[in-house]
Amino acid sequence: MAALVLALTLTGCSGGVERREVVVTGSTTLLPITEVSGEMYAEHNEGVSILVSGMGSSAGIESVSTGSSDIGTSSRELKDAEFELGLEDTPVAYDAIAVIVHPDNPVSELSTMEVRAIFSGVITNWQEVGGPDLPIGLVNRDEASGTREAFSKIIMDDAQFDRGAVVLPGTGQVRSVIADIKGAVGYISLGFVTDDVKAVSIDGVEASEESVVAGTYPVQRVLHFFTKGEVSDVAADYIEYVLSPDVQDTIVREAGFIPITAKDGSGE
Amino acid sequence: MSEPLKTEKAASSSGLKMMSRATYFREAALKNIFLLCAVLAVAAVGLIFVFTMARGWEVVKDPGLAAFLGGTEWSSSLGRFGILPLINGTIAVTLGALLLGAPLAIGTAVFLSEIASPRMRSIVRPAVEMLAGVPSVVFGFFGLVMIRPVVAELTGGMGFGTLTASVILAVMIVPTIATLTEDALGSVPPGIREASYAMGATTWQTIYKVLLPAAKIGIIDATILGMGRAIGETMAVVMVAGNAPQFFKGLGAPIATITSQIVIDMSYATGTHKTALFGLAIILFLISMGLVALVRALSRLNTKKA
Amino acid sequence: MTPLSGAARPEALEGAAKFTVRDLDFYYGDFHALTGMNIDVRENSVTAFIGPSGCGKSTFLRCLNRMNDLIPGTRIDGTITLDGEDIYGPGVDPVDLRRRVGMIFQQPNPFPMSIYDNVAFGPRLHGIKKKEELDQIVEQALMRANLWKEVKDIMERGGLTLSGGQQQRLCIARVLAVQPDVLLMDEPCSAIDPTSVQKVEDLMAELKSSVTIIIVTHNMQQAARVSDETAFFLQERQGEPAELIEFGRTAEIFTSPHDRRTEDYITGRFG
Amino acid sequence: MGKRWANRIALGVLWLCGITTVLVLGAVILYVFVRGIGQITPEFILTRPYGVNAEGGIGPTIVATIYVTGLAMLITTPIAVLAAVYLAEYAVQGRLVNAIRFAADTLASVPSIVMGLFGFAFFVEAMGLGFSVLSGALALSFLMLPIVMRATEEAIRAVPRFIRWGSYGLGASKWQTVSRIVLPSALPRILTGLILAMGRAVGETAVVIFTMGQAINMPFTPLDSGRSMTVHLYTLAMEGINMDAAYGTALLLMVMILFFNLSARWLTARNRKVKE
Repeated sequence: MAALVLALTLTGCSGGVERREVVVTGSTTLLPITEVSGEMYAEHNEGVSILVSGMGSSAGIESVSTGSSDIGTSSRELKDAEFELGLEDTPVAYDAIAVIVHPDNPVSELSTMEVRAIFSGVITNWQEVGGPDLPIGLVNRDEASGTREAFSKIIMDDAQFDRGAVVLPGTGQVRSVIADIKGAVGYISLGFVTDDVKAVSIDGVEASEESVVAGTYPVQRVLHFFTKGEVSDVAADYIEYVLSPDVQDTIVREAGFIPITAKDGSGE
Repeated sequence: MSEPLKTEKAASSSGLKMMSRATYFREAALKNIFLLCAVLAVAAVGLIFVFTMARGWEVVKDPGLAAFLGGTEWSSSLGRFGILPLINGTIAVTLGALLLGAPLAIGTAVFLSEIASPRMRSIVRPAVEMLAGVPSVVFGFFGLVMIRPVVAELTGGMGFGTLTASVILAVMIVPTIATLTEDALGSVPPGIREASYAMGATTWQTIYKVLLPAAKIGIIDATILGMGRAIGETMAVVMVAGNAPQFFKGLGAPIATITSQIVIDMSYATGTHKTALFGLAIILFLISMGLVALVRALSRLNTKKA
Repeated sequence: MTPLSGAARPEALEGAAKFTVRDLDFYYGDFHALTGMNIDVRENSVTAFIGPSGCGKSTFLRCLNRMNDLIPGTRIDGTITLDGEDIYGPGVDPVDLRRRVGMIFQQPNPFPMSIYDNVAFGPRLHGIKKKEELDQIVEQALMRANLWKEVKDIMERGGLTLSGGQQQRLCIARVLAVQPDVLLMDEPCSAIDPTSVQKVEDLMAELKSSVTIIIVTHNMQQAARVSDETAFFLQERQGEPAELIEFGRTAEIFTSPHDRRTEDYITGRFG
Repeated sequence: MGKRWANRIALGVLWLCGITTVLVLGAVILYVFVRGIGQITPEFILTRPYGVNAEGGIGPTIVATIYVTGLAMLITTPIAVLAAVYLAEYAVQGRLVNAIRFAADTLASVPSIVMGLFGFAFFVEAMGLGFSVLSGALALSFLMLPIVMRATEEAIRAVPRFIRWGSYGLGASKWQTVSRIVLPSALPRILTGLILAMGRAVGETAVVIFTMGQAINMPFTPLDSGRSMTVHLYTLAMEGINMDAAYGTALLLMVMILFFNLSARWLTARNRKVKE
């Protein structure tokens, strides 16, 4: 019943190959890639529309598995339960998560353990990590965020986030609040780090594209496209387009992600 | 002595027409169509209740009524859906809004009804009305970019939290309370005012000792409805409250309300989590219905007394 | 021939009875407003209802075209016949009744539309659509209401732009346009200026050759001036139903009333 | 002496209240105006957002907003007006009327987020309309119903009784009286109510976000999804990615709301003049 209802909710439920519509649902992290590449793809291919919505990775995985969407985008790996859905994985980019602080904050290096202690509320003053006597202002993402999920998995391990952290549902907000407030700390995708904030090194490794591709930067993840079963021609063509240099070297880079093709490139 | 006279008249008019069946049916049908439309309003409320209920009642099974209503932790990753921190947040934010907003609104209403010159009134009243029309996202946006940094300075925190949310909500409930209070003051018979002035009372004494007591129930109604608005307000709160489902820790500390938690969670909730969100909606629905019932009971009391 | 009960025993008069009211009692919910009304209203005459405020004159008047039907919870006992037919009989269409028994109210109540549309409203309601026909009806009605000269060049102006007295005559024209047999006038002159009162009174004298007129008035001089017959209503005690005390030729009521209470009222002992 | 001073101070405070209210509105409008006016170009209004930072215009969100509001209006108006006609002209005080009024009051005070969740559960999922303009419009119509109903009922009640009597006295039937005299007389006030309800719908976020969806899309059929201006503003502000566009969107929203408000005021003023 629920599945039927869900299937009715979106247009992409008929499964025919003639469709000129690709429904892409999922992680907000991937929106910069999917929205822009979708627009460009539609521009090049008359009559095709790529319908993109960002509802979180979980929703993306759920909707591609119920057939509501052609492509589910996710900024996290599949959970155990989701492996049974029989989804096909196409990695499209790297995303590294930077821990950011106010530019004037003298602290510029933290260990994974320190970051964990800060975000779980054990360390509450910068003094405790070698900074000034300044209370730490925690900025967290909402639980729908794939970034939070990744950060939680990579950094937090079993520790719980401090419940008193400010929860903001958008990367830009996190960045602008931290740019504004001296004692604040938060995390955003490396691609969104600007000069307004400072990304600290983690475990001695600078948060940079090189360290990500090299695999040394600890807080990183892979962004995925998930599909299920037979994919319509348009959708398959669109995925191919996303993996092409046209997208990887322009859109993905402009969005601050690291192209999935960068690794092979650096190997050559 | 007169007697009823023969009806020799018939030439000029052909007697009374029976109501034609067509007319009768048309009028009756129309009446029933109107009734149907009116009943739709009832049906709408019923439908809302039934559907939120249908989606949310299972909170009594999982996480269980006690864990839902009595739980002190709201965390979807841990599968804990206790609403006490959210209720606590809603109360904190609403109280703050009432403390700031109600005096301002009632003062504005008194100003409009008793003091302002027609010219002043023609400026203030439209302002109040337009304030009511400003979309809540715009208020939220304004709070985010203007009020939050100020509060951050004041409290030394990040500016997301109870105080910022209260300030924004206070502004948002001003029109509701002010308009209804002005109505209440307007329905105080003018004779009472004149009598008070005639006895040598100052304007303020007349307002304080005569008008406000006379309009008391109306003002309470207004405040209750303003409170309802504050409890139900969503977008503006999400944008400035900080959305941390924790118990009140100070004016500058982030907090989450019932409504803000729904918005934050709705985009990704599944299973029990989603059920719990609909459970929150049921609670909001019951609160607003309870407040309406309270206001109606109060006004009935008022008419009885009068 | 039913013998009359109650106080109202009109003298035998010439002419056919337009309205015949027998043993009428009227209730607003639990409140018994009128009791034991018996009256014959003669065709092509002017009948005046007088009495102190709140004595049920207007309520009674509104029984005659079933306007009281519009107030929920009202109830009526007894019979009222118009040309011998029971107007409260089963299946009688109050809408058609009201077309035949027109009504003028205390407050002039032109509709918020042009003068022409005000007068044409009734005929249009009853299915007349042709422009020439409507023009003719409107002109005639306005002429009969002595308003034609004043408004013939401003027919498209709003009815509400006229003076109070003109508005009242417009309302009369509006009623005349549906060619009623009877005209009920509920204190038609109490809200207009004295010059206009004169015009409306003259109008009544002209109209009565073709229309039966019943007028409720507070003004005894007016009743004496315009009416052929007069009925005196009185509610003797608060909370009790009002009664029809006396009904007869106007000249007689005003010069030699049979009832003490009528005399008291006319000589000014009641409000 | 003390009495005079108390009076002066108290009146001063009341003045302050009145002025504060105006200033708050002024501050909101001015701030949004100053920061947003630079954004408003034909391109901003007409084109669609593109790119990582949602640059470009907000065209589709304007279309979606107007579309969903207009559709909601079409759904609400007949029902609300006829319901008000029933309450004002036909209803006899009693339990049913009491229930209807209680329901209307409750409907008016149901938080919009509840309306949003309900709309999602009922229109989007159970009725299978999906995230669409139609779902959004239906959910919005629930929100507007009590507003329009109340405005219409008050408008109808404000039509003087004696004007009705005039019509009945001419042998008009109830429906003829209502349709030819009462409703036309009440029309300006009904329109005012409708306009204010539309303003409310345009500014609504929590309802449409869960019923019309959030994807930026130019809707054509009522079954297409779309993102309203309010949702766009919310997203921009919360994502913090393109604050300039956020200011521009906020300004356009305010302009639309002000337009609705001012036209309602104008209508009321004009109506008053005609009556005098």
